Amino acid sequence: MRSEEPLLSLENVEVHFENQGGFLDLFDDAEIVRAVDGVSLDIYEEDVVALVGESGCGKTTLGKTAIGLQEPTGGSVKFRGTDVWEARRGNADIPFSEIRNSLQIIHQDPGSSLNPNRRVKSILQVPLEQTHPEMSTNQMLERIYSLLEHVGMTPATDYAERYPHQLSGGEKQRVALSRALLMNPDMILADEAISALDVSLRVEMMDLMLDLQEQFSTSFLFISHDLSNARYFTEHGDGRIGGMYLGELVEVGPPEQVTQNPRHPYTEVLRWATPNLNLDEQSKDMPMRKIDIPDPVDPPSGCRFHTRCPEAREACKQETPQPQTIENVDIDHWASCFREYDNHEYWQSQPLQD
Amino acid sequence: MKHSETDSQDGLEWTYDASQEVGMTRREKLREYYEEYLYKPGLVAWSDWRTRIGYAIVGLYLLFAVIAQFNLYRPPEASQEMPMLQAFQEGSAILGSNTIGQDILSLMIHATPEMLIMIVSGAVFAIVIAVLVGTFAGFKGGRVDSALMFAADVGMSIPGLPLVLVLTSTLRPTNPAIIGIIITINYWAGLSRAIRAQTLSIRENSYVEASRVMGVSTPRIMFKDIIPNLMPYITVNFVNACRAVIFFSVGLYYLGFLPYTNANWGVVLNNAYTQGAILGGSYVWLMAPIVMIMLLSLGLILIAQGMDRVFNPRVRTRLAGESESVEGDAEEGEVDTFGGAM
Amino acid sequence: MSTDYDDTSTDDDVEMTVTSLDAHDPIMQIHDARVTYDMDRGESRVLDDVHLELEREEIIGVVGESGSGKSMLASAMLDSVPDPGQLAGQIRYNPEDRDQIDLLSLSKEELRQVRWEDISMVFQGAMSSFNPVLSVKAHFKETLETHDHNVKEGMERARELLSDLYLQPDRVLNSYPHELSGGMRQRALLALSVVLEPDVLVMDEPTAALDLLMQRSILMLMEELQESYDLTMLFITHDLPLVASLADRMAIMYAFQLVEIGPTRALLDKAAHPYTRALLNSTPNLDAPLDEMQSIEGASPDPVNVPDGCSYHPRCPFAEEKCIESEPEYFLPETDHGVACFNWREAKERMSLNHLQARDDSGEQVRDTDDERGGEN
Amino acid sequence: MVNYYIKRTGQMVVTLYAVVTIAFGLVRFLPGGPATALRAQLMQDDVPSEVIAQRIELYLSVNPDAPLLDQYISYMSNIFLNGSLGKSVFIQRQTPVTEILAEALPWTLFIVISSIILFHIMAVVIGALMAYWEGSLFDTVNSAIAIVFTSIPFYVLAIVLVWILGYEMSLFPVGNRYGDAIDPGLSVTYILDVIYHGALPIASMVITQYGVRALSFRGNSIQILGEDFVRVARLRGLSDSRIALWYVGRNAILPLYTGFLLSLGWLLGGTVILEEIFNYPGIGLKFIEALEVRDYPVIMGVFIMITVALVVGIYIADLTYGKIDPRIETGDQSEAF
Repeated sequence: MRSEEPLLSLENVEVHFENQGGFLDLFDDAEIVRAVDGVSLDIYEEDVVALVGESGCGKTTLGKTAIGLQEPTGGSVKFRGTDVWEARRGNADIPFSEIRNSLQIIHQDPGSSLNPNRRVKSILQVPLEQTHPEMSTNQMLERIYSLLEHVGMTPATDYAERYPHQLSGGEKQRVALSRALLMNPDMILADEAISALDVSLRVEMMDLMLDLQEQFSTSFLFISHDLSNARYFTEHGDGRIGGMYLGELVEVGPPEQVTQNPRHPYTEVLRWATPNLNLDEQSKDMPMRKIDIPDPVDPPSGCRFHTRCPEAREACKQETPQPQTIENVDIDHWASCFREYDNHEYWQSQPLQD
Repeated sequence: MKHSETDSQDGLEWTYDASQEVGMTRREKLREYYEEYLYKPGLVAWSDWRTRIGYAIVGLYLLFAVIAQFNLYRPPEASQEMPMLQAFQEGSAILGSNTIGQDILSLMIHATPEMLIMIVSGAVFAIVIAVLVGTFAGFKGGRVDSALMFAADVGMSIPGLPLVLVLTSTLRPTNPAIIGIIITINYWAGLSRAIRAQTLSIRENSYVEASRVMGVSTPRIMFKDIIPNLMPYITVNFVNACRAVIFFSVGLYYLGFLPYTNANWGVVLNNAYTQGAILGGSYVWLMAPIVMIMLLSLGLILIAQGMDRVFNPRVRTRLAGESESVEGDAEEGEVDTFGGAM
Repeated sequence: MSTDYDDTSTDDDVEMTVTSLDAHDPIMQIHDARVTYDMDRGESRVLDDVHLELEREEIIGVVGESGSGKSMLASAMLDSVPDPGQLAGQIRYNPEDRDQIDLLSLSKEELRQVRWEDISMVFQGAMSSFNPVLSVKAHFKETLETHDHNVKEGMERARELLSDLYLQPDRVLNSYPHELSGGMRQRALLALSVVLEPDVLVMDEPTAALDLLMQRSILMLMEELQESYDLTMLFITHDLPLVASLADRMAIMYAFQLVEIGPTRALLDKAAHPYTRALLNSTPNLDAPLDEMQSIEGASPDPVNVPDGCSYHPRCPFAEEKCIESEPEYFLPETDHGVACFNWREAKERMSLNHLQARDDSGEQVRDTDDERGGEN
Repeated sequence: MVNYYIKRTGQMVVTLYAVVTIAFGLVRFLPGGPATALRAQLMQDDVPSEVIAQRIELYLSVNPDAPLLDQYISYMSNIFLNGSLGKSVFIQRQTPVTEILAEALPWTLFIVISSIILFHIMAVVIGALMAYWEGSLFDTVNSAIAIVFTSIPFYVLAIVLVWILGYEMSLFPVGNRYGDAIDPGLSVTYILDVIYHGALPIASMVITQYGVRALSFRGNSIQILGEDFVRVARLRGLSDSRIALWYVGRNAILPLYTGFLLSLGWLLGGTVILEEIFNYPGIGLKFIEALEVRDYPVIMGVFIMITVALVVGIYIADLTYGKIDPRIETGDQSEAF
């Protein structure tokens, strides 16, 4: 458990999208998509947190809320104790631009992460112009070349002159990473940043990110649907993995704990979904009653996983489980499941059948 | 590792050892700008036969304009020749003359400068408004978008020609630049809708979000991240707007709803049609303005067809002999040259 | 080109030796399949003399990086190489109740009948595989009609298939493609590809655009589908671990050639090609020790400019003169396990496999001895 | 979905309202515009000054001496509630503008709608063939022809047609809706004569307009031929005709569809010149006649009428687009900052 003040603190964050009315949209029913619901999470200096879940679970929305790209409809996002959205409105001690610069992003798709009409050099000048407007072009180029070498793109002077279409997918992501790092951020949101790369290139990219994390002393919020990548990344970065389901965090803990000893049935599902080269370890039966994720417009009552959970009982429909610290483990690990409570009516109620 | 780094107060200090490579003089910068913005686009434009012909045609009109402007060819005057001369008979009036003895060739040449001013001012007006409205609406979204698009819908619903006729017949404009602007008074509306749609799809690219996260200002994002990627579309529509101005203005002069001017292709067309070119058999008198209109329009279409290549970095790097694209030869996105044409 | 390093390989009957010998009854035989494109820069060979035999009712996984030619292999199996590619070699199909069919000698109409009815295919992009203006039902109907199947019975089967794939048949059939989620669409496409009850199903990255949970769910359903419809499946992917749980045999593709082929377990535990071993070690695995993960240095070659000799030699730690001079034939670590590498023994001795260590050490992650298990036959 | 129809109808009404308001603005505020010009005209005719305002109101539905708001209300209510567009001042003295337009409109619509249908058919057929034989001589020649035709303004072609086919060769009439000797009625000779008289105006529209659309249909088709779903359809063994019709054609025609109804308004505007050249008595000719003598009620009437046609055209296009393209946009309302 860390003692210092968190870098970024999400408290009970809620993001509900609404098909909001336009200029003439008087007749629309507001349909509310509950993308994120009641998530609390602290991210510390030089921390690594991975959010894992299937598509549509709200992990990207949560990530964007964390870096101030998406305004939460409830709860708060605090950067070093200052509410990000209050700062944005100018009601805080820290100027918003400082927070803005401190929180950066790397996107999933290498194809669209760089402006096709600008050369690498001009793409990388943007963050320097934002943070160091006084710097001369030559100084900027010096930094750019030096960072390009550092991310393995040598000769840097050659790469700097290229357009994005002259780079491979892995190289594009390195430029995107460099762009984020040149802002000298405190945290980078890596939104499926390696998912579009070939499997064999992913480790390389993760190693690079971790290597630069130490040098730039930044934190990572790593979003992935792949538990083994999340494990690799967080284990090396001494961080945590959070399992996310339908807008809620269902389990958070250290990587070895979450992957080897998952407590929430959904984390178990994620583990099942992760391919394993050890064929004997790979279980054949699906630990899930339904394949498709429910519509976030109308999420299930009680525990949201009860419609698919193999362990679900009547009680799961009625009541929402609260985060429960795992017993007999001396590290910070919790799960929101009634099976963690010793004397819950869950144990007496009827198993759900379809 | 060639570089070294030390922590300074802002956490980073980078030096790149091969600093002589980094240094750039003003002269080198100018040279780079020349290469980037003049030499390479020119190379690309010239590499395509369509644009080459297109530029040659438009260049011819510019030449006419220069000739007229500096009076290198006599201006049209009544009775400068025998009336109703047939073409190719007198050396002094190759294209013959009209009923009042004006040299037809002179009429054609001296109509060019005003025409070009009209075309450029009208097209620039239409495109600037359309791009500003379209990109801003598309980028901002929400209520701003709805309001601007409602305005565009209303603008689109007003029929162009009748509106222009009402305006010109009451305002009686004489300045060619103003005539051009009146002609494209609601041209922006339909175009801004199309540009908004393009902007929406460009906005989806994550580099736009990355710029926002870096705190880049909205105008900068629009001018650096969005508009450059719209350029192929914008140039094509600029050319289409030019053509619209030609069509409309000649039509208006032909109908006589613009203040009479001595030398205009539309006026000549009307005179030829009504004053007996058809009956008198002076086909050149009638055909000359028609050819002038068609040729300019054709030249502009040809330029438009090759224009999207100029803004395509793939084509640019390939022709400039830089390294090939890495990810195979993905097809070069062709812009629909005729989208929004009339 | 056998050498003194090799004692088990044979030159002449390569294709026979790399299939499982106990029940040799191939449903498809691909011999010397080669696809070439004429380009400005020279001839581009995007599939290079590939030998592959599909046993009846097996699932075979073909693994390769992007740009390794694996999609070309899929297209070649239906003789549908995109223009202007030239396909040469032999692609033969052995139906159970009819004579052998040579795909490359069929007329247009005969080919039309074989496709989808006997050999079917699933593409990567399910969204783009459906016509956006037609309902899902219309896709099923037109497919049945055009192949002269009884539409009523066919639609019954479609419904069954869809519900086997955990979908609500009526809802899906009455939807337009864009109204379905990615996972649903991919399953609907899967149902569409087997609605005519084909024998062989070729799948090109069928799950690549989906999240892992959906990928695994679909794989599980495919396995069930394979059993109930006696399908032979060829599954192409860049994700080796993904297909490992599904495939009976696996083939590794590098630079437009198959460099290693064998039963899944043998290929995972006794991988013989340095590339296969590097690939296995570059993949994060839930149970493998983390420190050993290593990416493969270098990049795969351009189709116009494939290196001489063994195409992997520029990236291979064991490369020697002969790897540059000559192209390795298949050597046989085991009767049903073939590898195109001169130095496969050395590779097995000197490159340890991470995922095996985890199994052996169960927790202790430090181990630097070589992996002996892989070296034995 | 019902909501969408209601919403879209509301939008149309608001747009109409806005456009008519702009028309009012033109009448009332244009320097030297309708109200001013009419007053000057009447003063010249020695109409007593106290009657002038009444007269103006009679013709324009606007009393120039009343407060602006009252003028606006009376103008709008006359149009929307009474369906009145005022009365003609000169070209047909005192006749309600609606009557003049009702008489002329069918003839204009005949020209316009026949042209639209014809050039779209031509565009689709020629465009499809060009795409099918992409790169062939047929494709190249037709592309070139299409580009050349596109660079001719329709009225220029009209002049050439009148000149060559009308005057020089006397193959086609150069004026009127039908021959003097023919009695209007539902007889074959009458219909044929109407077509005969309309042939040149229609031809000049069709020839100059099909090219753009043929090239764009060609482009769409070629793009769709490269889509995965076409490849899959081939593998599924669908017949070439089914693929051409339901896969390529159906998708390639979508972008053309909105243009189909939008061109209605554009062509209605274009008839202003066309009918002048052919001396064809439709609303365009009325517009020119009125413009020449500054008969503002008629001018504004035609203006509003064409506008309404355009608004309704866009409205129908939007509503029916969902029928032919199931992916109809539900509207992207995400707010950026």
